Amino acid sequence: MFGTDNFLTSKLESAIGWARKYSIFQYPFVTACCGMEYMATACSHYDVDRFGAGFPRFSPRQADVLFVVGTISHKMAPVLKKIYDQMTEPKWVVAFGVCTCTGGFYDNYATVMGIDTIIPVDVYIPGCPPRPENVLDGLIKLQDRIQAQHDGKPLARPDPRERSFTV
Amino acid sequence: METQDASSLETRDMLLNVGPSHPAMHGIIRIITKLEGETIRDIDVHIGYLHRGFEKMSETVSYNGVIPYTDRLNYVSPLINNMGYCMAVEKLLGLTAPERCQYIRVIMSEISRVTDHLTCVGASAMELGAFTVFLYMIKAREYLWELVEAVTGARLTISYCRVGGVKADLPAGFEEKTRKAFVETRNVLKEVDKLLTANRIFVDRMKGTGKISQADAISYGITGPFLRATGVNFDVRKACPYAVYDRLKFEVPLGTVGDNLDRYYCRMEEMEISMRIVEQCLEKIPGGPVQVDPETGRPIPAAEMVDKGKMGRINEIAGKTAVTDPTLEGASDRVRSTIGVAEKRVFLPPKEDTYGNIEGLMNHFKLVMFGHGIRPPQGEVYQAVEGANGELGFYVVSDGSDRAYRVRVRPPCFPIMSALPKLLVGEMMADMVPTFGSVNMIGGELDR
Amino acid sequence: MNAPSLSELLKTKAPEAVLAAHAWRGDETVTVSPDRLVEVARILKEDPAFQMNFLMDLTAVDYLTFGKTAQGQGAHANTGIAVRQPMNISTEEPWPGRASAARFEMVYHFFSLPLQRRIRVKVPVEESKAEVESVAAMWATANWFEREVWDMFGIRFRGHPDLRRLLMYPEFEGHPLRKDYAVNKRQPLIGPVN
Amino acid sequence: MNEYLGIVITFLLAGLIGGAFIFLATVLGPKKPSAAKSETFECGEKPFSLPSGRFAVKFYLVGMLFILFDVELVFLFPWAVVYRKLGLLGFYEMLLFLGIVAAGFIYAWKKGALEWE
Repeated sequence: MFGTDNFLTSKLESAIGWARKYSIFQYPFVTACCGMEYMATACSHYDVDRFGAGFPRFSPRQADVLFVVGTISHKMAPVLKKIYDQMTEPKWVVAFGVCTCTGGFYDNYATVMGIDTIIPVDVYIPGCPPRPENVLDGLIKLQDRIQAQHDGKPLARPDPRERSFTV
Repeated sequence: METQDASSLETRDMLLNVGPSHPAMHGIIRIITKLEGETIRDIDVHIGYLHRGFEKMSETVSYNGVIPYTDRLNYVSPLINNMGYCMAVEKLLGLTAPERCQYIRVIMSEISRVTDHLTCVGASAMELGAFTVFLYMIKAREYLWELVEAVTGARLTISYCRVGGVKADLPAGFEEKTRKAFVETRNVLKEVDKLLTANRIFVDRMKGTGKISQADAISYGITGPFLRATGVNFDVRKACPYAVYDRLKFEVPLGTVGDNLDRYYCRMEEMEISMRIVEQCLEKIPGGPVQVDPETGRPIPAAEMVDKGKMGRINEIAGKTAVTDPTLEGASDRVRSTIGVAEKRVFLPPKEDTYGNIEGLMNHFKLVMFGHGIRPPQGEVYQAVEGANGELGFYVVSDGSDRAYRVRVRPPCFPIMSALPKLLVGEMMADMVPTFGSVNMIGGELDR
Repeated sequence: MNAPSLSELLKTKAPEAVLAAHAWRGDETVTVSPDRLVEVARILKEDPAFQMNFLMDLTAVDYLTFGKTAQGQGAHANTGIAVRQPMNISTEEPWPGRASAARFEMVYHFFSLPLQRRIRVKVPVEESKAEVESVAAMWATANWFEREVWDMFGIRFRGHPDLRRLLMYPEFEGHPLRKDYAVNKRQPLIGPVN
Repeated sequence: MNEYLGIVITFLLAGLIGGAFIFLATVLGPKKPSAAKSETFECGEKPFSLPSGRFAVKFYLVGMLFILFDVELVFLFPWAVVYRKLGLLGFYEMLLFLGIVAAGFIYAWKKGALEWE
């Protein structure tokens, strides 16, 4: 923003990182069973609001993080891609549940085998469905990524691996 | 001065997409509405956004391998799907589960029914703005999920039933845990009842919207709380009793008008009745809620010993013998015959035999290895159970091999969704939200 | 139950329409020839002896590889070695078998609320002429069930209000639940074909 | 003069904080416009038609009624602030004003302007 990274900008940059890290506005793209575990994590028992991510925004314009929760089928893939494109920068994607990470045990004609084949993903949360503790751990990893990104050493975003399936 | 009628002004209908990614549409339903001002003139419902090919996948795995897939059909009350599928295959095999196992299945499916209604009423109340009710309901659901986790090991995708029985017996102290959880749940239900039932905004939004007549409901094949809200007395547990439901005394709440408010009353009432059913079962279950091992100096299980050692409490474990309990907790030889059918070609042997002698090992091998497993006779069977949204039917066709030839699920919320045009056309746009909330559409069950 | 079995009753009511009837495992089943389906459905709906006011389920089964699957003869462990079959759990009264050799069979499950009785009607459908009369006029629930069977099996329904795909997306070719459709033959809209 | 100081300070502060947010957002937020991003968001699907054409007159009616009673409310605030000093006269004047507005409200109610159909 203000030219080379001298003391002032780097301090400002990490302050912005800190601000963004603790005020995550999530877009819950909920489709399947992981939604139940998402509800449990968002509600009072495991309370994702302690990490500043308690405020779901159902419009991609106002959301920072796209929580893809539940199986994405081929009929749903264009919708997911369009919503990801319509999100305003800075944006991150969390793959919630094994169906979004690799397609889970629905290896058939109807399921997208992992959403990283269509959109870049920042944090993968395995589990079918993941326990709320896993989700909170994934959220903390995302916050570390956000902070690292603003501290001048961005972690490499895992690009979708070329996965060839033997039919 | 005769005021000009508003409709004569030429206003073109607006096509609006209440699309797949929408908070009130539970994420996977696309309704294209033709709107004239605020009134819905016509709707076109698109489903299939969560079609994951359950029926195709169940033809590629063994009979017991289908059970994890059935958890994810109606993932809000997973145990009812497990029970439905396992009873269908048992009917195909001509076996009936032992007494105690049927009681355990009834207890767990009634607990699942309460969690389903909690989620449904909580979510539809949240969509009407009552976010507190949603938090209370999910808190109550957490108590019940802790109970389910104590019995089955998982909160949501439990895979607790097996063809011929259940995985393991009820844990020690299950009855006290259940009583405590039900006290909490009843408190929450009382609070929510105080919050919602006489709440002017909630009642105004729910009364008179999403109405359906008895004839339409029957013609659309609607069953469950949706049908009972219109006053038709049909509950699979009463009409075609299965498991031990004929020995239990419970009544079935009926509505009168068949609008959203009646469905809300029916669901709140059914939660209370399901809890009473569980309490009845806990008294009637043969062999007591659970055979608690006499607490007389039982050797310390290995896991506890390791923890104590790490915490440095050496004196407690010095000189004690650690025992590695080979049995899956609750599946030891003593209870095996009560929770599973005594057919060795169908139900796994107790772990003592599997680890202990060669016959048990071969029996275990023959049931789990690829290419082996259960081989029922050729035939076809339809078994209906009362799911949370209505009649959940499993139609299993077997061609004598070790894989199901065809497993068809009769999804209870599917006919309700096909009746959506009947519920929504002519109503206001804002009424779509409470109506869709009380339809309790579950994606996994609708699109399979 | 000593009540007259519905399948025998139906045989007397429409003798030439019913090809076979049995009550294996307590499920009363009747196999009806395709061209007489609507007539039998009308009898089931209006006749006071049946009063089947609920069409609970409507689906189809593809009998292409019935009994001919690899596991049917000698099971093959995934190592390809033929393995001795596990003991078959044969029962005293075996399944009476299928009434026709057609590839598809439509399966209708009816339920009568007044009589609290169930009946299953099976209709054989040839692969060459995969078309059946629609019952959507009599039971409104058939509308979506038939659209799903068309989507999954490719059986058309004459007289159906709007026969479109229900679960799959319009660009999808083929009918996935047929036995000759491979499990993971993907046709993605976007993204690689992995 | 100084009794207006308070109002000036509040306006100043409000403008400052509001302006700061807008300024920081424009400066710090990355700008990456793209075709897909500028499309209208309709739950992930291509929108059919932007809401052109004429709207039903009911919307206009409800809009007018809202403005009517909202503006009436604005008059109540200053009155409430100085209510003590005005004494009984001020109270009856406001009662008269409210009576007139209430008459308008009852007329609208009876004419069915509040019913939606």
